[in-house]
Amino acid sequence: MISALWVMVGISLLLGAVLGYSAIKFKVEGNPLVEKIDAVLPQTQCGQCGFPGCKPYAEAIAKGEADINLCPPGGEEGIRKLAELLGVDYKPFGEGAGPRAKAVAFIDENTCIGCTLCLQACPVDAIVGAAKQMHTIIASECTGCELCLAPCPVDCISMMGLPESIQTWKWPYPVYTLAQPKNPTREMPTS
Amino acid sequence: MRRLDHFHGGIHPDEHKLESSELPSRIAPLPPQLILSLHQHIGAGAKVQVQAGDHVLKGQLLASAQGMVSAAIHAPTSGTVTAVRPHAVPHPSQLPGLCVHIEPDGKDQWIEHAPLAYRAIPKSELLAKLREAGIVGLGGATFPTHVKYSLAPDQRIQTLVINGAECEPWITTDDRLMRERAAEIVRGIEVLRHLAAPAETLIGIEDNKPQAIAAMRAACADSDIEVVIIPTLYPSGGEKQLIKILTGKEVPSGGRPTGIGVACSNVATAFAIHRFVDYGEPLISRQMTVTGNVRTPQNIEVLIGTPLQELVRLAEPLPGVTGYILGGPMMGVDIEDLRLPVVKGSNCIIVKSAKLFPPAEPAMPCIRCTRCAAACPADLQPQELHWFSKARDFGKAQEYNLFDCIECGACAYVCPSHIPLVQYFRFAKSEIWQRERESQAAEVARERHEFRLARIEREKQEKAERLAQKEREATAAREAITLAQALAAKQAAKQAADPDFEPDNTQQMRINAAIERAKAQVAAENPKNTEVLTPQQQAEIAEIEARRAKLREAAAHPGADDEPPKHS
Amino acid sequence: MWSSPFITTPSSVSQIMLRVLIALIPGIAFYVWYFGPAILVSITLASITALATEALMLKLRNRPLKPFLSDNSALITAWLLALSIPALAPWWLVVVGTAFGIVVAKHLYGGLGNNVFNPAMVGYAVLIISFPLHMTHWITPNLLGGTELSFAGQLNYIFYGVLPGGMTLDAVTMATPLDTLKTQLHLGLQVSDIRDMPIYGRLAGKGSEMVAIGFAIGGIYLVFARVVNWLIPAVYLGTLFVVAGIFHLADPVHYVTPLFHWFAGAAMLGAFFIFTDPVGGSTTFRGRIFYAAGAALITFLIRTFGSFPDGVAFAALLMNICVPLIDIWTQPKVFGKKGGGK
Amino acid sequence: MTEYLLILVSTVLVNNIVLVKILGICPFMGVSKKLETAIGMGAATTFVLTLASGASYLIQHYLLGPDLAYLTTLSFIVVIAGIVQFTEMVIKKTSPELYQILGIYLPLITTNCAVLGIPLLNVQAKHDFMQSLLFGFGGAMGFTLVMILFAGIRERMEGADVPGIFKGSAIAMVTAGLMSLSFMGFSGLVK
Repeated sequence: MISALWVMVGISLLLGAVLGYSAIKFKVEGNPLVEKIDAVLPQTQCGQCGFPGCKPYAEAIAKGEADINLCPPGGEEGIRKLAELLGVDYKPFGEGAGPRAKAVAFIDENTCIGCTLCLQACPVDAIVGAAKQMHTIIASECTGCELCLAPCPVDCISMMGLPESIQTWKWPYPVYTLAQPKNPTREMPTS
Repeated sequence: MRRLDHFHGGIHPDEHKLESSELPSRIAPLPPQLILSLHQHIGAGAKVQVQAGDHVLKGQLLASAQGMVSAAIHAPTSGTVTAVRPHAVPHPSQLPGLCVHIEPDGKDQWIEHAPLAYRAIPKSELLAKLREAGIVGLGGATFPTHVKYSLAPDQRIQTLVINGAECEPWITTDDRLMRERAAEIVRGIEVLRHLAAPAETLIGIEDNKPQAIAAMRAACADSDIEVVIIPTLYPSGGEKQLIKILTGKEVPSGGRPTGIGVACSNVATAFAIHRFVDYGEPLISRQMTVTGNVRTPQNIEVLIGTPLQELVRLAEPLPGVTGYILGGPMMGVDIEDLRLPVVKGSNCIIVKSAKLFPPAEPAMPCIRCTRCAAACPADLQPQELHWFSKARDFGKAQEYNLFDCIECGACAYVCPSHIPLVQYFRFAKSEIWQRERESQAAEVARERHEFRLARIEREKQEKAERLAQKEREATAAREAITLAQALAAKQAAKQAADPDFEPDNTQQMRINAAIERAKAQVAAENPKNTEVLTPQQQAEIAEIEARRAKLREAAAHPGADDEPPKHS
Repeated sequence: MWSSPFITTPSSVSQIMLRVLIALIPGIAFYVWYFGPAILVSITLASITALATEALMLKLRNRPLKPFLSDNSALITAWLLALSIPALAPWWLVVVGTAFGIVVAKHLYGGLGNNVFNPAMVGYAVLIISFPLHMTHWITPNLLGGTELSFAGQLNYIFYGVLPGGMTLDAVTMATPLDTLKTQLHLGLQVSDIRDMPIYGRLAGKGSEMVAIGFAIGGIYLVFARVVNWLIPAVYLGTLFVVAGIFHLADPVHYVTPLFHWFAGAAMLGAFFIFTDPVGGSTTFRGRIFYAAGAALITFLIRTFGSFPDGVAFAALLMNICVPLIDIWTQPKVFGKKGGGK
Repeated sequence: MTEYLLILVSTVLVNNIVLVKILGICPFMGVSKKLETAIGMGAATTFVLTLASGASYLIQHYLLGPDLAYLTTLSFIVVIAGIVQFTEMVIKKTSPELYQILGIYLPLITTNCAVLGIPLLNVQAKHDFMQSLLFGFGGAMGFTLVMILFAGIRERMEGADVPGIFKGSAIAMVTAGLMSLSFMGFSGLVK
């Protein structure tokens, strides 16, 4: 009985010493994963995920505090990329949380009173203007986060879809008549 | 006899060249309208230099090159610019692009032009002239010629390859051009030889064009240009493939031929250069094959900007037309609208019929038979690329060298499952490009967001500092006031002592000064967030400001314009 | 939106598969000639089962029936399976094997072109592991002059499991030449003694060697018609020859000649019809060399040292497992990335 | 020498720990979605298993002996847990992505039945030190081999038109079954 105790204590002590030493030797500083996650996120800084910006969301994901399906602007592709990066299963968007078509904000120049509230809301400084002057949105910098819509006291900001142009046109996915189900409702893809 | 190399794969589709190659080419009559796309070549679009209502002469500059990879566009005939507005252009999407619309006046009056003594001017100047003359590669890719021949100081061209292979079925423009204009082509080649100074010049022609070979041989008889006969095999006319056949060198993936000491131009390009240096004519016309389901398939010299319907009408379409292909059957674009204009890169229009071009059979799943891999001239594995593109696994597709695909169509041609492989690859490529754009935008957004956070932080600090400053000032002021009061008490004592003393209105002056300061501040109020704008954006903003100023004015003088201002 | 190219070759999947079926006919003809028409019954049974399960699965998966039923791929599975199992196997064995192959190995993976494993070989492996006894009912070739089972008798046995009065199963069936070889070697006999037994012919087993020649004829047609790639049969047979040859030269008492390996069992069928199945096979040049050489090695190992009489089916399945990795690691260099060109 | 070779062939192919002995299914199913992960997992398990086989032999032979045989399982678990902890620290330091991707499966090597199973089998088979090491190493190589092969298949199946209800784990289980079926072909190679 005593020898059994000694054996177990001995093993524990030895392992404890080894682990203790390696804990010091292989100490890891910071979490390099956050940068990688942040690089996948679309940087709209819209806060639709419930975090104040893309970086905080990335930090939350890295810590395992947030799900990967909370970013509508990233689209399903974004979830897929996150799933791949983190080695977890793809997860569809929750009810009504899907992505919307890409759009940019547009300020109705007639209605704008120049209150600067939208300037303060814009996370990427894509609105130009000054107090008492009408504001303009730099369309090429606008991420379509819609954060400027709510603060506007006169509702002069609207979202405008981007028209397709020769530069942004994409070849469509080929129609693959035979391999597709005849009646797609019967077989719903699960992922 | 030169030892020829070969590339991997290749196919032998039915040639269908005899239909159009036997008639002499003719010149198309002046069309009632010309539509010139501003985006005719690879690289940045041209910058329009005319307005609606302008009268232009034949050869007059319509749009100038902007940026490095770009070329100018000229009026193909004299007439009036009726509009500068979007019109459907020959692009797979057939979406509208900005076009200059010209109504010919029928006089076909040339602008002043003169031959160019190109040997007398520096090469850089000659290149600039080619750029101004809008000379681009006419083989299909429309790469601006001046860019191709702008060599780095350490670059030496060993071989100049002139492409007369014309491997796509149905097309015979180069064949016809070589038969009819061999001497002129050689004159153009001489200009290219002057630019590239190659050790050898080779003209590669497929062996299914014996008359063209004979004509070119005769024209090159007293020069050291060599006409090389290559076996007929699609896609021998691909730039990289032809270079491999003739020189045995492989253009590195993602690189240009000049990197391995080879320059390559099409015979039609050489002809266009000849027209420019010997007559001073910019690139305003080209040869096109009209063939397929028409009574007289033939080659036509046509002005750039001619609507395609004019061409098809000249060849008299037969009944049973099911559509049109702009370009060859292997790499062309399926179009329905014949109002599309001819661009510099157009080489052929094929009228389809159900017999000549039966509709695509439904695609079966890929059985990995690798007939596509055996046919691929780029040594790719199309079955893998298809597998990944189909599953939208674009990262994998890129890993398997999707971007080395030249979209020649050989894989889809041989596929027993009739899978539209090329479309899968184009789909995957455009998705990847879009992702690239999005990630670039995200990068910019991240930077701007971080800049904003830094700015807010800085402003907060500044505000804190200002507060501290004010606090200090206030303390100082309080002290000053105490001092002043003491002083005033003293003065009062003095005044009491001396009745002639006049008190200064320091208080009043201070108030005035403060008002002045505030006014200055208001006047100097500038728009925020303008630190990182490009000049273009600033110009846009200025435009909007101008519009607003106008609006304000209109608002200030109601009644001047009853209509409320409209916004797009 | 219709993308270029706008012209294609007239070949089709169905036509390719049809040629494979045609190429199997010489082998089947020899089979019927030497072993009687029972094999035609199993082929028919297997074909009906294959088409029926294929149709059922397509229906369940909500896919169009006509193009997939007419692509002939299910028939190839059926024929290969029927040819791999004894002709006198009870009817339900054929049905179970074919159905398992089509349902599990083919349609659960997404049907034509998506399967990882060769469906016919999966069917075979399931049968030989689950019903080893029934998989030994190989008909004795009529060359041996023993009692011959009439066609009616064969049918009766296949469907009802009864033999004509006075006949025992042992009288009309026998172990395969490969199986006999293994058993006799185990009993301590020498190769030369075993080869003198009446069931062996000039190359391998009497009758069965002719069937193998029939498959080889069909296979050579496939190679010349460019339906299958020449590399896989060549490397497979070559490796098998070399490996068997080395062992035979080193110890002719215990190891048979390489020609015996070629013409015994399913080696020829495998070389031209099973390993050349494009869906589960490697697609790169170097990959095909590894694939075929690996298959030959496994065939030889299992035949010589393993506990199953033939190794072709397991070699096919094991190499199917390796194919994705082989393909990943043998991707050819693309144009312009070959390091300076040739 | 032949004996050692036979042990290797036997453990890698004939008595493959995953496909024939059906041990270690949890990481086999869990981390075989991507080839790189599978290789990482295989390497980590190989490391742990070889060390554990050696260490457990030493413990069994020199520390426990026949008197304390009842401590075998207990002490093995402790040793394995220690080695896994150590491996985890090393991987976290050297490859954060692999650490993230392996996720829960890395500490779970502790409870990987293969890792405990092989030392116990070693004891059962009365292997000497060299044999134990080889048995552990061979078993781990067999594990790694089928992990990698399986990952290759699963990567390819990503693009397959698998029926909806069979997507994901279901078809992976079917594949594992068919792989096991194929590996039965090796039976009898080594007696």
